[in-house]
Amino acid sequence: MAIAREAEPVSSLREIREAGLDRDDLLLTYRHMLVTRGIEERGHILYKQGKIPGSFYTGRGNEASAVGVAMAMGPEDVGTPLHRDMGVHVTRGVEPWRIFAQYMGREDGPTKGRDGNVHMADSRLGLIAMVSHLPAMLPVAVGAALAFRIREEKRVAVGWFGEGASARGDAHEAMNLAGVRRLPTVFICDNNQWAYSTPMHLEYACETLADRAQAYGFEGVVVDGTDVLAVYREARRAIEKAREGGGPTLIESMTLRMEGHAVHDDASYVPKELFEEWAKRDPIERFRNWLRENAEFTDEEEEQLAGSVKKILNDALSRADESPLPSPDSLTEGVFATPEDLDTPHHK
Amino acid sequence: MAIAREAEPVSSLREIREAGLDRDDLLLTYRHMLVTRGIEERGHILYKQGKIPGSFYTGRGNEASAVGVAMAMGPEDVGTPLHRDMGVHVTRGVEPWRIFAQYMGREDGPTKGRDGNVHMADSRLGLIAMVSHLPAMLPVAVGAALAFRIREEKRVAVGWFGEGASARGDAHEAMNLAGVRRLPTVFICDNNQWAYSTPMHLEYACETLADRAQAYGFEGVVVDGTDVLAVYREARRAIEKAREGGGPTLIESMTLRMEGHAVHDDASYVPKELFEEWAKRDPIERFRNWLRENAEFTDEEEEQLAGSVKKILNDALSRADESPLPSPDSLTEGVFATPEDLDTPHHK
Amino acid sequence: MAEKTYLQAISDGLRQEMQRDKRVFVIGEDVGVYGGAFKVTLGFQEEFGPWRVIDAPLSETAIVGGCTGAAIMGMRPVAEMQFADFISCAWDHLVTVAAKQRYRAGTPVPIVVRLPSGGGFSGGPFHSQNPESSFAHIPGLKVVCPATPEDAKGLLVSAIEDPNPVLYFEHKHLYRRIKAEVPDERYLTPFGKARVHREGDDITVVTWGAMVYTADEAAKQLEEEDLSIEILDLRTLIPWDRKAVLESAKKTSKVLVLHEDTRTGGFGAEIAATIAEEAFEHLDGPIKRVTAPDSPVPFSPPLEKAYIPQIEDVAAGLRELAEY
Amino acid sequence: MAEKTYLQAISDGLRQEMQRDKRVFVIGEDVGVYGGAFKVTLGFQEEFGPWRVIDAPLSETAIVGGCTGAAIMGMRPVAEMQFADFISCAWDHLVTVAAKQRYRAGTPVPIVVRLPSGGGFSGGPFHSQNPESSFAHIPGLKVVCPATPEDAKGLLVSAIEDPNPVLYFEHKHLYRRIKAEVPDERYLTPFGKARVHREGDDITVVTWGAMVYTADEAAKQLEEEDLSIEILDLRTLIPWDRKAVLESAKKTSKVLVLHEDTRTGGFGAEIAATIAEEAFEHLDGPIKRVTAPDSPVPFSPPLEKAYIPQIEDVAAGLRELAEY
Ligand SMILES: Cc1ncc(C[n+]2csc(CCOP(=O)(O)OP(=O)(O)O)c2C)c(N)n1
Ligand SMILES: Cc1ncc(C[n+]2csc(CCOP(=O)(O)OP(=O)(O)O)c2C)c(N)n1
Ligand SMILES: [Mg+2]
Ligand SMILES: [Mg+2]
Repeated sequence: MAIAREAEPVSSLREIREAGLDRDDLLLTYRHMLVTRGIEERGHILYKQGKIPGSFYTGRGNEASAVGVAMAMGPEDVGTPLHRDMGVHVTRGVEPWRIFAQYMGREDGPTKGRDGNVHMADSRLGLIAMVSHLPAMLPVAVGAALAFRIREEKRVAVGWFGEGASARGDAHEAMNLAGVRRLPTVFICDNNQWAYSTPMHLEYACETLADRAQAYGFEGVVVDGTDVLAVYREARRAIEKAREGGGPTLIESMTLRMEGHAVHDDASYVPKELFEEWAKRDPIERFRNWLRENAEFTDEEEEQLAGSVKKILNDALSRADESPLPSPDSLTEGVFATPEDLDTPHHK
Repeated sequence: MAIAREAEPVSSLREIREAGLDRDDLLLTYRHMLVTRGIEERGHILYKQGKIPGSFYTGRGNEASAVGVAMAMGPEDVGTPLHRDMGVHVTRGVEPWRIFAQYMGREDGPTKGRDGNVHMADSRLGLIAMVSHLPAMLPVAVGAALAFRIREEKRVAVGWFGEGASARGDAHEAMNLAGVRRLPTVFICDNNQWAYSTPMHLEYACETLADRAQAYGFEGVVVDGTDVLAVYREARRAIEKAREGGGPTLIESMTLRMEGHAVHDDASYVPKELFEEWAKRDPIERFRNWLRENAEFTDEEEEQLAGSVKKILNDALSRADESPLPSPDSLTEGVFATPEDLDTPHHK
Repeated sequence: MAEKTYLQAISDGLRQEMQRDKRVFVIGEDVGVYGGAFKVTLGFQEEFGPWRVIDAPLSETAIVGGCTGAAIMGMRPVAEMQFADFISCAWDHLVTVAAKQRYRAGTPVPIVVRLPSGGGFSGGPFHSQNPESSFAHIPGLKVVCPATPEDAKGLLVSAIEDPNPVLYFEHKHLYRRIKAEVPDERYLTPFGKARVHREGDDITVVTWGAMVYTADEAAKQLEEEDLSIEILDLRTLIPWDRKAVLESAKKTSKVLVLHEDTRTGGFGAEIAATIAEEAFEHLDGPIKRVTAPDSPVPFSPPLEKAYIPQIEDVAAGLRELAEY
Repeated sequence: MAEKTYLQAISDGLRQEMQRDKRVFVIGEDVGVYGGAFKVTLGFQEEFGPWRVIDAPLSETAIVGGCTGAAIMGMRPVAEMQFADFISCAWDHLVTVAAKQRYRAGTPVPIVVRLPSGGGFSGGPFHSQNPESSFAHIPGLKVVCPATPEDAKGLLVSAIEDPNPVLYFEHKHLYRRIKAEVPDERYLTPFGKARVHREGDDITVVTWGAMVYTADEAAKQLEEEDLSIEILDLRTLIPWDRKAVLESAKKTSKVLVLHEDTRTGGFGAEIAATIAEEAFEHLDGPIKRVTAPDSPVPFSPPLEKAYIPQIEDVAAGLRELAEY
């Protein structure tokens, strides 16, 4: 007996226009998805070339979900995206070369080499850098929403978590506080069916995770995370509801993690058929087809887009590669903040 | 839209006999409730006399809930009762004099003066001593159930928590693990409407806490915690279900905390009418009336019972008062366990 | 100036900051209607409203983690733990997120967590602890332990102004026992500057919090034995005033480190180790530590008394050093 | 006897205990089907079944807290943290429940938590930490840090047999790098007995875990400079072998304490403080600490290299002491 609502696919250009995206926005969305996948594919190559230290994670299969939610956020909204959510950073405007620099531990990565992978965020773009510990950023997202509520600002905080991380206490405390105080928060559960090697049924025993919203007194929605427009529409609804004082929403976005947990993992524990089934629902393919069928997306447009994305990525790679490694002299800089560090748009 | 089941009151002697209690059991139940209240009332006096160091907590109003659940447990079942659950200790058979010794920090208290109040348990009676941190004992209860499951024993672990403590991550992690693995656990939420000075609606935003069971894939039940027989019946059902492999149940037992959070607290933040309303539902009064109406409980029986309880408590008080304070020389004894410490029924 | 208890100084300091700076808000269990378990925020909700004095659910991670989020969005949150002991429930957040966010991601986390700590009232193992050392080991956190009403206010103001996560330990045994003049106006007591609680020449005692007074009583006893004891009140553990400690050690050549927390791995070890490394040639005797033993805090009065360092324990330690 | 990696020694030791004692079970994230992030339990689920090799939800508190409950009911649980860093999520349980239950309530908690720790692979701030000092400060917990394959097995067996909560830190940088002969039969390496990794007369290095090998390389360098270095591998921090350390300090009169964890409040401080208190008159020089600096563990290779004590850092420290 599921209690969450299941979202329908988006049927037409008109419907999505009503939800807030015109044709240009749709092409932009598609572009963000291409850039997202491109960054991670290039990253993977860099990793194999030995240019990326440590491990390497991708969000293949999650591009629609990440970009869809980010497209629905307002410029003043904030969020705490995770390791499968590169699309959020891309959509919010982080420059791809800085991501490559981050991957490679260079001085110009957002963390200046102090942290790796997608453990980064540009706070000027309203994002807060994730930590490894999952889902430790959810209470932080709720705290951001609390600030908005105290100041009576019409802003919304978006917090991400995986279906695996749903089992941790932090998820509970964060959603409970948001529910009790009806804080302007939207919780996005990236349900990619696996937590490392652990399948869903060993992480939770309810029918859908969106059902948990009920335990916190707000609404839950399940959405097909390979359908960027459905994700966008549901995220938009939830964000605008929160903005207007309607309290939190929990959106469970269903996908499949299309690669291993990280590059070292061949995911042999995932049934092959599952990969095959979900490969047919590749979010980029799917959206391209939709655009062709519903928005007269032409071959020329597509070629042009692909070309410009390719160029951006190539340029980004070279630029990142010119970024120096951090100097060992900077090792202990910034363990403590100085008052000047608070001169950011957010801290003021 | 509540999803948990609401339990009906118990209507007749026959019904409760079918649930497992004969007349002698009922009188024993009543006696446990009297002893429970008596211990706490005497404790309060001791406290005012300056004989109890630190602070002092009681569970007035929760006697039915605590005793009802404990009566439903089998001898091999285990539990982690809390600060309002003196009735569990009494029902499982801890000697009242040892409780007074505990209150007064004496050598013969179950913790030998190392801890105070009801932070104690006799592990030979299947109880595990609570810590202050709420609800830190829930994962422990689930772990006990895990041991039973691994060894394929037909035993059940009962874990208590307050409606306030439901907000903490530990509650979530424990119930989630129990649900995922269908462990033989029964969760008892003592919902006494207040967490110190904080009312329910600032602790959770769902309709009933029993509804949360759904988030973990098991059944939730709301029961009137002033009705010892209804509590017993629901606890018994849940425990036997768990014993037979049916997985966990969450029972929310509704009461009102009839005194302050602890003796220093006058509870002036609780509306007077609320106290008045719930005073009419005093669990002991209520059960006495039921016994009179349904079980031919006589004046003589009552007097005899009251007399024997009084005697037990008086004797207990004197015996406890003879117990010495612990010697400072024992200060650091037992920080670490020795192998011999494992020679308990449970550790083997 | 008016005479105030340590508790009143904290309360007044906090109120003043909230009056002055709308970004400051308070969140914790029972801090609103009830005014907090120790009544530090009594009347605050009437004055500042329910959204600046927030009764939180029983959720330490949500409380402290929420503060981090609010701080990043420009607020200056002050969380109250009902007892310092319960900060264990927010350990992960503080250590994982708050402590490292500036270093990793350039995002400062200006939060204050108020922690009523310490024993002496039969609070038992979970209402008496002094967990400051655990946090002092984590790079990125600041740790503050005022001993006087004046410092209690001034360090709280500095904590709120500091751009980092600050753990502010307020010792419960000082709350109503210690009274002194406290300036009415706003002032900042700087972090990392020890206070010379008592000047002396023969032996240095390095300590903080409630133990300052225990040391003082012991010093008075020894004064009668013609021993002159210097007492340094560290005030803050992170940062701590290495310079003052090393200078005093060089002056007296003998040091006793005193704390209420347990011994092994307590912050006293850091102080002793630093002296052993940096003032080695000035020492005329072993560096002595007087601390609680390595056990939980027991409930029963005779045990608790044996547990918490007493005046006699300090005096005995000082005599031993004197005779060395 | 066969030559085994450190990782293999842990794995084999654990398997042997599980074969021998049905009460031993393993629980953790991805320990079953996947065999654990580092494959320590590879093949265990096939051998022991899904109820003795339990793939847990992502819930560190439930995992470790669950172990406590199971232990009290007579099991001998071995929890695996995917990385030692994540133990922060079970801090409250360990400190509040597991550490104090024996003292308070007489209930022993015989659990083992396996903690893959340490840096050296650009794991970044959350996959490289050495949180042993934090736990060593908490009375009631034991802390184990094997450096050799032989000890890895023997200390694991002792940990499982110990009636207390044991934090078993296995250093990831030793997993596949360090190989040595490991006895096939079951044996217990006792807690609290340091291992003399290298005998020497001029300076004592006290260390543990991966740093034993760093110290060894430094000692080799200094041998060429005619300095004879003694290296004590503590093996266990709680309990730690004070006697061996004090004796070696008395013998060499100069001590360098080395650890990979950060400096302030690290366990090295405890060792130095103890020496300063108890072997003071035998010292011919300051007690030196070589440690990571007080910062999170950085990701980028040049930073991480500067962060983790290197052979050169230890050699420089030893030379300084020698010249003193
Ligand atoms: C508290 C914590 N424990 C363990 C880990 C190790 N770990 C990293 S990712 C992961 C699986 C996460 O699963 P999920 O939340 O579903 O996210 P996904 O990786 O599938 O996107 C685990 C166990 C962690 N990051 N944090
Ligand atoms: C983790 C934690 N934080 C704070 C406290 C302080 N505290 C003690 S009891 C209490 C209220 C508990 O409310 P509830 O769970 O409803 O239990 P009740 O006392 O009402 O039976 C609080 C906040 C605590 N014990 N544990
Ligand atoms: Mg997942
Ligand atoms: Mg309550």
